[in-house]
Amino acid sequence: MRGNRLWVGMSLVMMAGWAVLAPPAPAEAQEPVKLGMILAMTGPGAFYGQVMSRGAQLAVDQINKAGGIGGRRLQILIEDHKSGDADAAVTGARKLLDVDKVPVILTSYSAPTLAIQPLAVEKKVLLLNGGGVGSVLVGKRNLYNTRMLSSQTAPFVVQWAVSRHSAKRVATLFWNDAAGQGVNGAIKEACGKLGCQVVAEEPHDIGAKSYSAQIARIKAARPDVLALGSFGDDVGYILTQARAYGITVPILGVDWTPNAQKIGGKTMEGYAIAVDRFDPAAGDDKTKAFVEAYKAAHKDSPEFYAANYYEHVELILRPLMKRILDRGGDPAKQGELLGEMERALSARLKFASVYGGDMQIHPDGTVSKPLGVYDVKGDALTLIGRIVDGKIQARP
Amino acid sequence: MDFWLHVVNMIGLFIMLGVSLNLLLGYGGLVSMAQAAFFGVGAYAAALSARDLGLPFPLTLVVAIVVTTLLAGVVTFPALRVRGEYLILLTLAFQMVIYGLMLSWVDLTAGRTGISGIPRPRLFGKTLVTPAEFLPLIAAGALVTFAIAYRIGESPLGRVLKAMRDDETATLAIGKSVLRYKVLVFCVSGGLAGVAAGLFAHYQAFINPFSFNLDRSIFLVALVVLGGTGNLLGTVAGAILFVGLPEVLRFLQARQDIVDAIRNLVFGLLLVLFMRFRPEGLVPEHARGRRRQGVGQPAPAVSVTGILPSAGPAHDGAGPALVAQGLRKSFGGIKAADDLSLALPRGKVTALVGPNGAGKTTVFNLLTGFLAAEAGTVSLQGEDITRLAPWRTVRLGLARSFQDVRLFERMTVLDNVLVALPEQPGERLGPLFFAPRRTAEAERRNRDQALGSLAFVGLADRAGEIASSLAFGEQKLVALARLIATGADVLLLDEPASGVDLQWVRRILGLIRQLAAAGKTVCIVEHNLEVVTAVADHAYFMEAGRIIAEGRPEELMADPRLADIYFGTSRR
Amino acid sequence: MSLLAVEGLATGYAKKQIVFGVDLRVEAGEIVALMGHNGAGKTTSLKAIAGLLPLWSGGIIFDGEPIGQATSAARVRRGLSLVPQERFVFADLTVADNLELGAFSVADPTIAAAQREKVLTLLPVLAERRRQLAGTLSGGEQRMLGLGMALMRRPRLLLLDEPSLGLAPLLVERIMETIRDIARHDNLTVLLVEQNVRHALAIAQRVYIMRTGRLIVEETGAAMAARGEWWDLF
Amino acid sequence: MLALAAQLATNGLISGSLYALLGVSWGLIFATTKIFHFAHALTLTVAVYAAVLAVGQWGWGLPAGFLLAAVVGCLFGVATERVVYRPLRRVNATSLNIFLASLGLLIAGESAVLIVFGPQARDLPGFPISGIALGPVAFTTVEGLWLAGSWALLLLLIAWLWWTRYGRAIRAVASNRELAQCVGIDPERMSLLVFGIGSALVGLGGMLLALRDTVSPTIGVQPVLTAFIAVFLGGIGSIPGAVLGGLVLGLAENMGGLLLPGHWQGVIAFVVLFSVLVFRPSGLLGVRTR
Repeated sequence: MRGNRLWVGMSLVMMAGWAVLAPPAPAEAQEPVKLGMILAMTGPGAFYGQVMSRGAQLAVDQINKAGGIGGRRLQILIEDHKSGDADAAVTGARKLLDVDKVPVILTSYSAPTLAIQPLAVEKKVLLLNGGGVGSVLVGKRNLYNTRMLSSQTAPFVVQWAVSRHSAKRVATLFWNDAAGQGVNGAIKEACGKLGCQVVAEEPHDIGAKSYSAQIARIKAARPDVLALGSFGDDVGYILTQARAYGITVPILGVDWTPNAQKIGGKTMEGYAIAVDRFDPAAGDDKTKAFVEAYKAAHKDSPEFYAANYYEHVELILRPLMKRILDRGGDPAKQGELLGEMERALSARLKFASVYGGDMQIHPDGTVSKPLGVYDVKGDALTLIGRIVDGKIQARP
Repeated sequence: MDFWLHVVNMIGLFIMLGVSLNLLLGYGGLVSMAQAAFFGVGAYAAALSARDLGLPFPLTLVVAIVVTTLLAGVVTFPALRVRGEYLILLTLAFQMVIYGLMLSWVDLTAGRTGISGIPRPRLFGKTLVTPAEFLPLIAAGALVTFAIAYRIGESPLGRVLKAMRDDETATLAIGKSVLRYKVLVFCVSGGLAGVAAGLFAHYQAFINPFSFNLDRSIFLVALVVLGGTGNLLGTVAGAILFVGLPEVLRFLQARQDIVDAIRNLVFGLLLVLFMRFRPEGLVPEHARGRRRQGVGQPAPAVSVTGILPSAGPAHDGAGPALVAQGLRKSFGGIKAADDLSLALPRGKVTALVGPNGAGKTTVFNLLTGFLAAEAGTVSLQGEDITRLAPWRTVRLGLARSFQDVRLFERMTVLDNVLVALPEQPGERLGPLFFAPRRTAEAERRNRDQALGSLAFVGLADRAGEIASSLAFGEQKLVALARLIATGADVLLLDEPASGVDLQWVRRILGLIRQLAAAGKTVCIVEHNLEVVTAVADHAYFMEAGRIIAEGRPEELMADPRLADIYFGTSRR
Repeated sequence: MSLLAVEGLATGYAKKQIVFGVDLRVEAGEIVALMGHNGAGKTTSLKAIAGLLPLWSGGIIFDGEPIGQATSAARVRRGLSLVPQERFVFADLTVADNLELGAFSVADPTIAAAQREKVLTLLPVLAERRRQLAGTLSGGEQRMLGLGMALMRRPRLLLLDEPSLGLAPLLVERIMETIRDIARHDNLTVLLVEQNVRHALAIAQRVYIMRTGRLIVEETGAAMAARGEWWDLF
Repeated sequence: MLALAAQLATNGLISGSLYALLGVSWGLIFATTKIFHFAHALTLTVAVYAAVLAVGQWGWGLPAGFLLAAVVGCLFGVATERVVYRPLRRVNATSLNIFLASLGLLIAGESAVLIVFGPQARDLPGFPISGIALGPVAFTTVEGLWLAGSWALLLLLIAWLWWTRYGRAIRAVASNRELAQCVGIDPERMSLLVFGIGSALVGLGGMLLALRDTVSPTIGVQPVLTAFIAVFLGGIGSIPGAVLGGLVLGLAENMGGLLLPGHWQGVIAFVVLFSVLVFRPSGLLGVRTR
């Protein structure tokens, strides 16, 4: 019984200790503008969280070093959604929105983004997504995607398969989620128009590692091409296993990462994608400046995920905040950034992009960026076709 | 402020989930690794019925509760057959199947993309959106859930659950259908998880399978165990400590990923350390202030007839109370009962004697339905009871004790006896919630009766102690009081005097004689022929599954043939 | 000096005390019977002596050395062997494996081999059934195997817990004879728990009787046999 | 269709063999000590991380990495038994409490790995992956190694268990702990031994897995869940049962591909387990318990 009191007491002491450890927020005259981020900091997608936060942080550091935007400095606050846990995302978002009172949240992944979107609406906060590619992210209030959705790019995969490989029979292998399903749906639709037939549709779990059952079924369906609706590392695993199991037909897709290349190795040769691609080696001056700065900070070439979130801060938020400050508003106030964004879009304002040229964000939350068809040669992508007015123009 | 209210709401939801699991795990002794799965199914049911069928809020909550209750009912059936590690694994498998369905059955659940746009509930003309607006609803939900669980846990029904947890066989032997209570507690637990689920879906307005994975089930089990099983306040403490406190960590100036990992590290280590040093959890089942029941009350006057409840109708006909004919049972090649017949005369003490391994305990098991006979019949007061389940035979007035007492070790002495009383309204959900006064009155009467039974065996002053803390002899007396409390007219006592000292033997024998004098029909299994002589009117002598002699005990002792069997044939 | 001397032995299961201070001794070459009715604490005492249950208090001296705190394995190596009352063979292992395991504590394989020869000559039925799973043997054969396993490790003191339990009378006699023969020829000391009083008396030189965890009688087998009637003791 | 069936059967055999290895590694510990050792998953993680570090960062050869994984796994398993389980047994902890402690150890351990090595996935370099075609069926070199490695280890273990003194002693403890004590086997030492062997095996099994998959702090859980299933399918206490259970599981998962899309694999495993527990609670080869 005495022991009981002791334990309860100990717990209370622990609680008190934790409460004390939590530092009070320092009062400052001119507070920095806080930017919220909800990323996959832990779990299987932790790599993405790391890269995304680096991209955004780089932009913030550059801006602060230059004295801020009109004297206002920026600060990034990151919460973790544990690679897709909606509960964690909601709790994190509540903290960002309520305690830190951020005016904007940069999010990633489809599910956590969907989960926090109602909260953003409630608090009049802008949401920018540069990671998730599910078609469910279209047409959500306050939410703007700066990555082309897979369903936008997938039709060009079919175009390429039909025009270049004369494909009649197409097999699909895709993530069993909104993004993958979107690709699969878009491919089926495009096939219907272009006169080919989908002979096998195989969803797979994200991060499945083993695709033997799906590949066996695809092989049995004898396709002319295999189209992937999978992303990230999974692409590398799929290529390795598909080739090992004797699938010799061309394999096309919508995503490629250096990591997938490392995993897939030689089997990646000839893998072709249609994508809004960020190429560190190409583009204009702002691209080069970003790549240089990123390399200096992290000794590594930036991933397109880093580029997307760098772009969020440097090329979208910065001009928006500038406009707010110019008309005497407070960008840190919830609602201001959102309103400015909406005004900008209704004025059909274009934002610059580190992808080269401009990007056009549409009021339904989708984006148009320069698109191209690439394939793997050696261990890098090369441009093999540009997409102009909805048609692929092959490069010699 | 919203953030902290959100944390409070999450604590509220976890209190509901934890309490629902504690009922199952702490009270019923059934380990479920699938509580998150029930939670998830309920949440999807509420979400889909609100979004796609357009049902209004309170109705969606009802849908969630009904669906989880029914699902729990379905899972119970396989779960009834297994115990221990198998139950852990079975529920774990169920958890994985449900989670897999949530991920893979994309047409229904949208897979990991989740379900968004779940309508916010409207209550009293107001749409609930912010955590502050939800707080009263969730607080009410937590309160109601807690109240229901507490009402069940601390009632005669909860007592049966704890009895089942401590010893299923003994629970059957006091006339409680373990099957019924298992189904009941699974369903109630599922239903309470459904309350949390319905509120959660509307509160978050978005759900995806992530919230209902194995990790969450594990977390819930850990939360309940760390808080203290069998004590709902412990679960509340656990939820506050392990759901609420970590949110404070968000304000540490450290990298989020590390903070989360450190929280888990501490949590895991606490689990290991608690299991080693404080397995009963933060708030133990018998915390201070809860153990005093029954102590200090004056023991009612003890008259033998006054304390002897009677379950069935009064039987005053002539003829034996219990008759068994031609019973057969064999294990492998060994015949444990071989065309065995016996009769127990009303109001007398009959003994079953014989050397070790003669099959005496088997006879008890056959009579009471713990074993199914291959042939033969048993009739009680003229009624055929051969194929009845053990708990039914008790209800009809035939009860047995065990050689190794089998008390409900983590319950108090008084509860051990109380739980055995028949026909308690508080053991059923209906009266428990809708006829509280009748339940309370019955409970008061039952308490007096149980204390009476304890006073009869001379242990009224130990009523508040935990059964396992008693000496073996005292435990035997408690078991006897418990047996009397079943109200059965025919009592089968398996070695009532073995393993206790002489003074205890005398006391027990005296009690047995009193029982017979009060009209009970008693049969004892006994090795010690001296004991038999002292207490029994009539004895059957068994060897190798047969009855080879019967008569007055002195006659049997005088028979050199039986002495040879008992002590072995002398070699010439 | 006694081969085994037990003083004030107290033990039990978990928190439940079963044996309350038992003193007994066994001289080298003796057969001693420990009797009493169900629940008296006989089996529990044997388990404590063999090291399967911890000693709550008291001491055990075997061959002049205190072994009360030694592990059961160490006691077996010293020559103290228990054949339990139930489950005395490894039912899902073959007879041959069972015999090998019987000699687990014998490090020298040649000794084990010699001992195996001896046991198989003594209990020829085991030789015929070497490849069979022990669980498929008849009750009597399993008893023989249990005994054979114990002999494999050349014990000096054998603790036998109700070797006649569940056996037909004819088999009981055979088992008892076997025990006596082995004791005589191999100079083996035996502490025997037995229900069958006459059988026990037929081979035991001395007798202890237990009741509720305590010893109530100690006398020679002959004196015991002379009583002629034992109802008051059991 | 026939070619598909042959391919799926081959896949089933391959993954079944690895499942069998994982199942035996856990089943050996469970049968002998009756501890529901959930933290086996942590042993796998720790062993594989050690090897990834050695091969990826210190430039050890792959065979040396395998050896290291076995050694680290073995030591970690033995330490778990000594530091966590034995003290619990000393205070007569219930099997549920031991199970919960095991869970706690797993949670804490995974977090520790996360803190030390970070969340990002690592890979085990150095194994050339290519295809092998045999008539209508094809598999990768990694899978070939799975098949060969799993069976080599399984047969080695079975031979050891059946024909050596200590192997026999372990079977004796699994069969009848008290009698094992009576014949002079020290069950505490055998516990250490099975923890050592089972943990070394799971380290090696984890390495086989890591050849194909990337390595992250949670790598251990899925394979060990699979091991539970294999053991309970086959029947606890039976080593051949665990092998059979693993094979049945692998085949069921893959042959399910004849009827269902491949992503149902994970669900199939648990549906099979659920049904077996419902209809035959003691498993396919299990001894009937009361």
